[in-house]
Amino acid sequence: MITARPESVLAGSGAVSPPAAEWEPILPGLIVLLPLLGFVLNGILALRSARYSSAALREGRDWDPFAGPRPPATHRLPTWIGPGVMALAFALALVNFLGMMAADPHDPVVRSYWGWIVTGDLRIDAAIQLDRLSMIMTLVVTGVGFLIHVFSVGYMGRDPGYPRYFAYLNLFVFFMLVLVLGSGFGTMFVGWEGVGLCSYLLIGYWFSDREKSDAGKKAFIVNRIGDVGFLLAMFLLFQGFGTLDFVPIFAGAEDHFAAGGVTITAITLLLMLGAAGKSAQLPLHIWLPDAMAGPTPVSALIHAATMVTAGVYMVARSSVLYALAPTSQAVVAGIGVLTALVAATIALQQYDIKKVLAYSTVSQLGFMFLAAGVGAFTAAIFHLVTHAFFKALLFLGAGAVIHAMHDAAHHGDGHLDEQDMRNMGGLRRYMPVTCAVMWIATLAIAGIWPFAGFFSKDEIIWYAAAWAGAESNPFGRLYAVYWGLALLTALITAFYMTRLMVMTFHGANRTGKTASSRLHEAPSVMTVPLVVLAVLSVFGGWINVPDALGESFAGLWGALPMSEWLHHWLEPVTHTAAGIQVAGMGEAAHAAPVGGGEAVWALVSTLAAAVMVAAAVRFTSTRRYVRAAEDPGPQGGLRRFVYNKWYFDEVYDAVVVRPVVAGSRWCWKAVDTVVIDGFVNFTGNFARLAGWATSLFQTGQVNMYAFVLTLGVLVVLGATVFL
Amino acid sequence: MYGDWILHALIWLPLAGTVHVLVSSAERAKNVAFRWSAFVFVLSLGLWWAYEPGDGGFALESSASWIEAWGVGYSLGIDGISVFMVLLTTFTSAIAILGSFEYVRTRRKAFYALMLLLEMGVVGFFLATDIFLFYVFFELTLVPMYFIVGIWGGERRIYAAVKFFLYTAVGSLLMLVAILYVYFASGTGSFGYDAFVNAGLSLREQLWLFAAFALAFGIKVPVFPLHTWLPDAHVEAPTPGSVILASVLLKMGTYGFLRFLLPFFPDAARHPVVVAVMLALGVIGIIYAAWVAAVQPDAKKLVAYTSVAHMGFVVIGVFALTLNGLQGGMVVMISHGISTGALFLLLGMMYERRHTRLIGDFGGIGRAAPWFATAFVITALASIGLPGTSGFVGEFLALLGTFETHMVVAAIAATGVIFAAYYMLPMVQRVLFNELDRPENRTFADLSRREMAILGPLVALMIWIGVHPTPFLERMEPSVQAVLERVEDARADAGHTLGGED
Amino acid sequence: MLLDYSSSFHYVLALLPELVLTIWGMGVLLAGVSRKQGHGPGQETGWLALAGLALAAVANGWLYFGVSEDGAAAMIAVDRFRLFANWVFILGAGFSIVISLPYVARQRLQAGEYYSLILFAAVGMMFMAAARDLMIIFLGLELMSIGVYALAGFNRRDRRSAEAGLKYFLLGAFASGFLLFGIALLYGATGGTNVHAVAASIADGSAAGALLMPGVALLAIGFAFKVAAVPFHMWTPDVYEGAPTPVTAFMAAAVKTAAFVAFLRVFLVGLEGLHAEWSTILWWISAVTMVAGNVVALVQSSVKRMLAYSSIAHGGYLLVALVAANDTATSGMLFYLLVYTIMTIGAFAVVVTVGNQSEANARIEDYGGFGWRKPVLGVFMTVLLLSLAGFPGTAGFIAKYHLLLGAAESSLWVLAVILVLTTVVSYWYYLRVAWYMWMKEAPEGADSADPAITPFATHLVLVVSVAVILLAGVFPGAALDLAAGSLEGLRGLAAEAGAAAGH
Amino acid sequence: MLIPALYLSVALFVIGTLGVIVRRNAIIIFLCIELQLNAVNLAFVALSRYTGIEGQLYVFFVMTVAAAEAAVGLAIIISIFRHYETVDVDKFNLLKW
Repeated sequence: MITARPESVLAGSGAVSPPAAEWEPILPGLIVLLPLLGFVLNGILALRSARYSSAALREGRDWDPFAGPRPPATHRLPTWIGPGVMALAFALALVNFLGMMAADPHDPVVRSYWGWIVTGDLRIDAAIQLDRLSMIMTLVVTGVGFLIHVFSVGYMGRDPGYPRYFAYLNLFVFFMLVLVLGSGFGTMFVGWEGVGLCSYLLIGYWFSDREKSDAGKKAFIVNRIGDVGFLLAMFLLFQGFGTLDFVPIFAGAEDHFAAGGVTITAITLLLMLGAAGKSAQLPLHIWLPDAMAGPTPVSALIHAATMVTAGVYMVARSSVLYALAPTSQAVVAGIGVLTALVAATIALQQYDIKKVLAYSTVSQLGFMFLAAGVGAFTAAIFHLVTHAFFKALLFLGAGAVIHAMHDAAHHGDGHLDEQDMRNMGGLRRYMPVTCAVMWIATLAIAGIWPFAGFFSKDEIIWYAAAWAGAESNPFGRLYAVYWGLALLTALITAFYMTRLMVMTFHGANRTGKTASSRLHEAPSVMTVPLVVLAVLSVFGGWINVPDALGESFAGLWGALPMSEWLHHWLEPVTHTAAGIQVAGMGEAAHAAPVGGGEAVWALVSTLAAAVMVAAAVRFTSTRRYVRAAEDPGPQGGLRRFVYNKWYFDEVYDAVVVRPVVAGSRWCWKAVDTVVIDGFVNFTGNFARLAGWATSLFQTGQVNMYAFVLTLGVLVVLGATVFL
Repeated sequence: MYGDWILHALIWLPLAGTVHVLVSSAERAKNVAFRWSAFVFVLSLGLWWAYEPGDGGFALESSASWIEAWGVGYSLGIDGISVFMVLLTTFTSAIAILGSFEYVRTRRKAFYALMLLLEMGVVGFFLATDIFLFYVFFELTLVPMYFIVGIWGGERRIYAAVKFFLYTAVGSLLMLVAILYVYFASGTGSFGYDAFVNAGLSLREQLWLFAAFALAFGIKVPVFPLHTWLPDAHVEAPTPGSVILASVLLKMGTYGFLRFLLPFFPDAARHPVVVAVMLALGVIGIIYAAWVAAVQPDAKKLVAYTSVAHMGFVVIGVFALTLNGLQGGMVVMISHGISTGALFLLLGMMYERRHTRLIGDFGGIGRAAPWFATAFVITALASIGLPGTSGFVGEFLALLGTFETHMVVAAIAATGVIFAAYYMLPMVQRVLFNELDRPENRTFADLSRREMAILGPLVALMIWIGVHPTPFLERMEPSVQAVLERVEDARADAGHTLGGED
Repeated sequence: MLLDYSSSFHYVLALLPELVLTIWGMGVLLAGVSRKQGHGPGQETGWLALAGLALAAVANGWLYFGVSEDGAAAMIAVDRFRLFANWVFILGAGFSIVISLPYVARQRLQAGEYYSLILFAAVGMMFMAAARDLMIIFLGLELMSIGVYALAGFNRRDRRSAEAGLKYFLLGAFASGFLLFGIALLYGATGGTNVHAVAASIADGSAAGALLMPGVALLAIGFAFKVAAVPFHMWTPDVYEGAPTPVTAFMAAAVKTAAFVAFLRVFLVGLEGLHAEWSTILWWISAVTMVAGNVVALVQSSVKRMLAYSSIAHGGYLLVALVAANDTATSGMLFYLLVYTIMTIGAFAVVVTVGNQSEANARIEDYGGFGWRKPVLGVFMTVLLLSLAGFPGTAGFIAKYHLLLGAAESSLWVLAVILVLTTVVSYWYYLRVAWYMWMKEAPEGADSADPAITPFATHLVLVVSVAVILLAGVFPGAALDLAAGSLEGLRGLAAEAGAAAGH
Repeated sequence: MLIPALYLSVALFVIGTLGVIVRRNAIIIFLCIELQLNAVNLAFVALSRYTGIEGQLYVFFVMTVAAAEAAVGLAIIISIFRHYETVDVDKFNLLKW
C-alpha cells in the first residue's frame, strides 16, 4: 500500500507544466474542437428538420425530405459539415504529426485549457496530451473517421434523420479525441463515457425500432459496468499519487509500487474491467454483437475501428502500470486470448454478415489484449491500427452489400433479411469493387503475407511465444497455452472470414429473382473510401516490419521500408514498461517455444492461414445454402451451442438480469410497500385504533364516568400512599 | 450596501410577493408571482460576487435580537455552502413558477401565494444562523408544501400531503427537543450558531443528539429507510411542487447535515459506528432506490426514487468526512436540484399533454417532439452522471472522497452508477424511443417557447457545472473545509475528552 | 399604591375587578329580566356585559401596574400572577360573549341570564386565581362551576345541551367532593388552609404524615378533574359537545385556565416542599393525558368533539409545566394559557359560524370545501389550527416551545419527547380539518348558496385573535416578558409568608 | 376522638361515592354527592378541634355551596326531565364516544 507521497509527484500534480518545449504543436485544441463544432452545427440542423417531421406527424402524414427535386438545406448541409470538419481535423492532425516526426520530441506535450475539477488536493485539468501514442491514435480516429464520414454520405444520404446522424457521428469523434488526447485518467474518462453515450445514441439511431433501442441500452449499461472499474481504478490511483495526470503517474509509478503489489494489481485489474467493457472482452463482450443494430458505418467507425479499441489504447497507455503487475498481465492476456477464441468460434456459425464481423472484431480485440498482456504494447497498438483499416473496410464493404440488398429487398417479394448471408451469394457479379476490396481485407485479417494483418498479428503471436519462454516469467506455462490458443484462433479467423466471403460473394445468388435485378454496386462516394482503406489494408502493416523479418523473404529481403518504425516511434512511451519487464523477468526469449527462426514461423503461419482459407472456400462453396426463411438453423449440439453464442446472453439473463429485476420488484413490493410503508401506515393506524379503543370507555353513561373517575382516584391515592 | 440588505430582502421579498399575489386578480397572479420570483432571483445573483470565500466562515452577517428572553436572535449569514443553496432556491422557485403556468389552472392566487411563501421559508432556512430561527423556517416550509400537494395534487393527494407533513414533523419535533438540550448544555443562554458549536458536549450526549438531528434531516433527505414519503409526495404533487420538493426541500436535509449535524456533534459524527451506519444507509439508499426506481410504472415515482439514490451519494460523501466527499456532496446537491427539477418539469409537460404519467402510455415521443426529446435525454444523462454534465462532477467527487476513507463503501456505491443507467435508460427508451404506436402520442406537442425558456437555463447549468465546476468548487471549498476542520479539530482534542470521560 | 390592609377599603381595592364584575353581572341580570322575553335579539345585554368586562379590565390593569401589597400572605393575593390570569379570564369571557352575541340571538336564549352567568363564572375564576387560601379556591371554583353548569345546560330546547349540563353538574359536583375532602385532609395535616401556611408547615416538618399525602392526592384529583386530565376527563368530550358552542369555547379556554392557575398556586407554592412526591403522579397524569387526548381526538368525526379532546391534550401539555415546576415552565404555562384561550375561542368562533349560529354542521364532512367558499374564514381557521398544533410562526408554537423549554430546564426529557410525539399525532387531526376545508369538495346536499354568515362580532373576535396569534408568534417578546414578569411575588413570598403565618 | 370521626367521615364519603357509581336516578346520585359533602363537613368539624375554629367555619361555606349546587342541579334535572320524561341517567347518552 501507498503511504507516503513523494514530493516530486506532488509537484507534478499541480498545474501541468509542459516540459521544455521540444516541439510546438499547431492549434492542437482545434483538432478536438472541430468535430464538436460539427456536432453543434449538425445538431441545430437536426433539430430544425425534426421540427418539420414532427409537424408533419401531427398532421398525420410522413415527412419525406427527399420528395422534392432537391432535399432541404437541413439535409444538404451535413454532407459538407460532417465530413468537412473531419477532413480539417485530419489535416490538422497530420500537420501536427509531421511536425512531431520532424521534431522527434521525447516528452509529451501537455496543453491545459482550464482547471476542470479543482478542489482540495485534487486537480483535473481540461488538458490534452500530445505524444507519440496519442498522435497515432488521433491520426487513426480522424483519418479512418473521415473516410467513414464520406462513406456515410452515400450510405445514409436518403435517411430522414441525416443531420442527426452526422451530429452524433461528429460528437462521437469529439469524445473519441478527448479520450485519446486527454492528459490524464480523468479527462480520458470524459471521452470514455462520452463515446459510450454516442455509441448508445448511434446504435439506437433508428430509435423507433424497439430492438435497436434495446441494443443501445444494453451497450450503455454493459459499458457502465466497465466504467465502474475505471472509476475505482482512478480512485486508487488518486490515492496513490494525488493526481490523475498521466505524466506524473507514469513517472512515479515505479517508485510507488512494488512490482506485483496488491494495489497495483488491483488498479490494473480494475482498469482491465473498464477496458473489457469498452472493448467487448469476456465477460462483457455481449453488447457488441447487438450493437450491430446501428447503421453500418457506425459499426465500422465505433464498433470496429475506434471506440472498441479504446480499451487497448488505455492499457497501452498504462503500460507502466501493467508492467508492474504481472498477475494482471496474465489476466489481461488470458481474457484476450479466451475472448479471441470464443468470439472466433461463434463467428463460425453466424449468418448475419454484421454479426460475423462483430464477433471477428471481438476476436481481434482479444488479440490486442493478448499483445498487451504479453507486454507487447507496441504490437497491440500496431494491430489496433491495421485492424482499424481492414475491419473498417470489412464493415463498410458489408455496408455496401447491405445497401444493395436493401434496395433489392425493397423491390423483392416478401420479407427479406438484408443482412443474412443466406440470402446473398454470388454478389461478386453485381458488386465487383466491393468484392475485391473485401477480399483484400479478408486476407489481411487472416494474416496472409504481405497484408497488414499478417505483420501485426504475427507479431502478437510471436511475442506470446517469446513471453512464455522468458527466463523468470512466473506464468510461463500459462503463456504457452495462450500462445497455442492464439495460434488456433488465428486459423479459425481465416476460416470464418473466408466463409463470409464465399457465402456473400460467391456461389449462386439466393436473393430472389425480382430482387436480384436491383442489386448494384455502391456509388463512388462509398467505393472511394473502400479503395483507400483497401490500400491501407495492404500496406498498413509495413510501418512495423520486424527487423528479424526484414532480411528474410517476408520483408522482401529488406525492401520493405520503415522497419520497426512504429516500435521505434513508440519507444519513449513504452520503454519504461519494457524496462520494468526486463528487470522483472528477464529478457523475453527470442525464439519460438518449439524452435525455428522468426521468418520460418512467418512462413508457416501464412501457409497455415492460406490452408484455412482454401479449406473454407472448399467447405463453404460445396455446401448448399438455402434462404434464411427456409433454413431451420444449425443442427447438432456443438453447432447450436456456438450458433447461440455459447448462451452468454441466456446465462446472464438468468444469473444477472432476472435476479436484479426480481430483486427490484421485491424491494418495491415487499420492502418498500409492505415493510417500510406498512410500518409507517401501521403506526398511523395503530394510533387511530388505540384512539378508537380508548374512546370505547366514553359510553355516555354518567355512572361509567364516575366509575372511571373513582378508579383514577384509587390509583392516584394508592400511588401516593404506597410509593 | 448590497451586502447589508440582500439577505433580508431575499427572505422578505417573497413574502411581499405573496401579499401582492393575494391582492391581485386571479388572472394576473401568475405573472405577478413570476415577476417577484424572478426579481428575487436576479437580486440573489449578486451573492455570487458578494460572497467572498475567505476563511469559510459566515459572511454578510447581520444579527438582531428577536426573542431576548431566550437568547434568540434574528441572525442571518451566508457562507460557501448556503450561498449555493440560496441561489438554487431562488432559481428553481422562479423556474417552478414559470413551469406552473399551464399546469395550475385552478385557484391560482392561492397557489402562487403559497409558492412564494415556500420560497421565503426555504431561503430563510438556508440563511438562518440562529438555531431557533432555523427551526422556525424549517417547519414553516411544511405548511405551504402541504397545501400545494394537498390542493393541487393528484388522486391520493391528501394521503401524500399528510404523509409528507407527519413524516417530517416526527423528525423535526424530536430535533427540537435535542436543540433544547444543546441550548441548556451550552449554558450560554443563546441560540446562536457559535454557542451551539461550542456547546462542549460529551460523546454520549452527542450520540443521542446526533440521532435526533440525523433523524430530522434524514427524513428530509430522505435517507433509506425513511424515504417512503417521498415517492408519494412526488407523485401526487403538482409539477412545480415536485420541482421545489426535489430541488430544494430535500437539500434542506443534506444542508442540515453539513451545517448543523457535523459541526455540532463532531465526536458523534466521527464515531466509527455512526459513520458505518450512515455510510451503510447511504449505500443502501443508492442501490435500493435505484432498483426500486427501475421497476416503477409511473415515471414520476421513478424519478422520485432516483432522488433517494442521488441523495445517497450526498450522504456517503458527507460521512466519508473528506474534503472531496463533502465537496462532491455539495455538487450532487446542486446538480440534483437542477437535473431532477428539470426531469420533473419534463414529466409535468408530458402530463399536461397526455394526462398520464405511466411510462407505458408513451413511446416514440422522440419522433413527435424532438426538442422535448433532446432536453429529456440531456437531463436524463445529467441525472445519471455522464461526464460533462453536472451529475458526474458531484458523484465523482463524492465517490472519490468516500474512497479515500472507506474503499469498500465507495466500491459498492460506485455500482450505483450502473444502476442509474439501469433505471434511467429504460424510461428514456420507453418514453422517447420505441415505436410511436399510440395515435394520441402522434400529436404530442413539442416544447413551446415558454417551456424552452424554462428548460434552457436548466440544461445550460447542467452543462456548465459539468464542464467548468471550478467556480462553484472554489467558492464552497473554504466553508466545506471549515466544517471538516471542525470535525477533525474535535478529533484532535477528543483524545482526552474521550479518555477522561468515564 | 401599596395595599397594607390598614383600612378595610384596601380589601375593596384588592378585590376591585371581582367586585366590579359581580355588581355588573347583577346589573346585566336585571337588564335582561327587564326586557320582555322574545323582544329583540338581546345583543345590547351582551354589549353591556362586555362593558363590564372592560371596566374590570381597567381595574385589573390598575392593580397590575399601580398597586402592590405589603407582602402579607392574605387570603387574597394581589400579585401579578393573579392579575395576569384575570386578564386571561376577562379576555376569555369577553371573546366568549362576543361570539355568543349572534348565537344567543339566533337561539333565542335568555340574554340577561346567559351573560350574567358568564360574568359570575368569571368572578369565580378570578377568585380561584386570587386565592391564597384553599377554601377561597373552593368557593371560587364552585362559583365558577355552578355558573358553567347552568351555561352548559342553557339551551333548554336542545336535549343535548341538557344532557351536557346534567353530566357536567353531576360529575363536577362529584369531583368537587374529592377536592373538598382533599382540602379537609390538608387542613387537618397542616392546621391551615392558607397555601403559605401549608408550605411553611411542610417545610418545617410539622405536617402530619398520614393525612398529608392523601390530601395532596385528592387535591390533585380535584384540580385534574377541572383541567380535564386523564382519567378524570370523561365528562369533557360530552359536555363540550353538548353545550352551546360559545359556552364550550368559554369552558375550554377560561375554565381550564382558572383550574390551572389555582392548581399551580396550590402545588407550586403550597406544596412546593412535596414536589418530589406529587411530581411523579402528575408526570404520569400528564403523559397519559397527552397520549389519550391526542389519540382519541384522531377518531372523532365531530369537529367540536375533536376540539374537546384536543383541549384535553392541551391540558396534558400544561401539566408538563407543573411537573417541571421551574420559573420558565411557570411563565410558560401563563403564556400558554393566554395563547390557548385566544386560539381556542377563535377556533370555536369558526365552528359556530360554520354551524350558522347553531349546533349544526359540526361533522368534519361539513367542512368540505369550506375554505374556498369562505376564504377569509378558512384562512383564519387554518391559522388557528396551526397555532393549536403548535406550528412555527404562530403563538401556539412559542407557547409550546416555552413549555418544552421549561421541561428541558428540569431535564424532563422523556416527558418532552412524549410531548413532541403526541404533538405529531395532533397534527393529523388538526390538519384533517384543514384538508377538509381546502382539499375536499363541499359535501353532497350542502347548500352552497347559503354559506355561513359571519356576523360582525365573530369577525371581530377572529381578526383580533388571528392577529394576536400571528403577532405573538412572530414577535412574542412583549408577551413573554409579561408572562415572565407575572411570576413576581408568586413564590418569592413563600419564605416570608411562611414566617408570617407561623404566628 | 379524631380518628373515629375521620373514619366515619371516610366511610360516609365512600358510601356517597359508591352511590354515585351504582345509582341510576339523577336525584339519588345528587343526594349521594350531598352525602359526600357532608362527610367532608364531618371531617372539618372533627379536625377543627385540633386546628382551630376555621374548620367549623368552613362547614358553613360548604353547606352554602351545597345549597347553591342543589338549586342549579335540580333546575338542570328538571330541564332534562322535560326532554326525556325520566331522570334515569342511563337514558341520557346522546353524547358519547
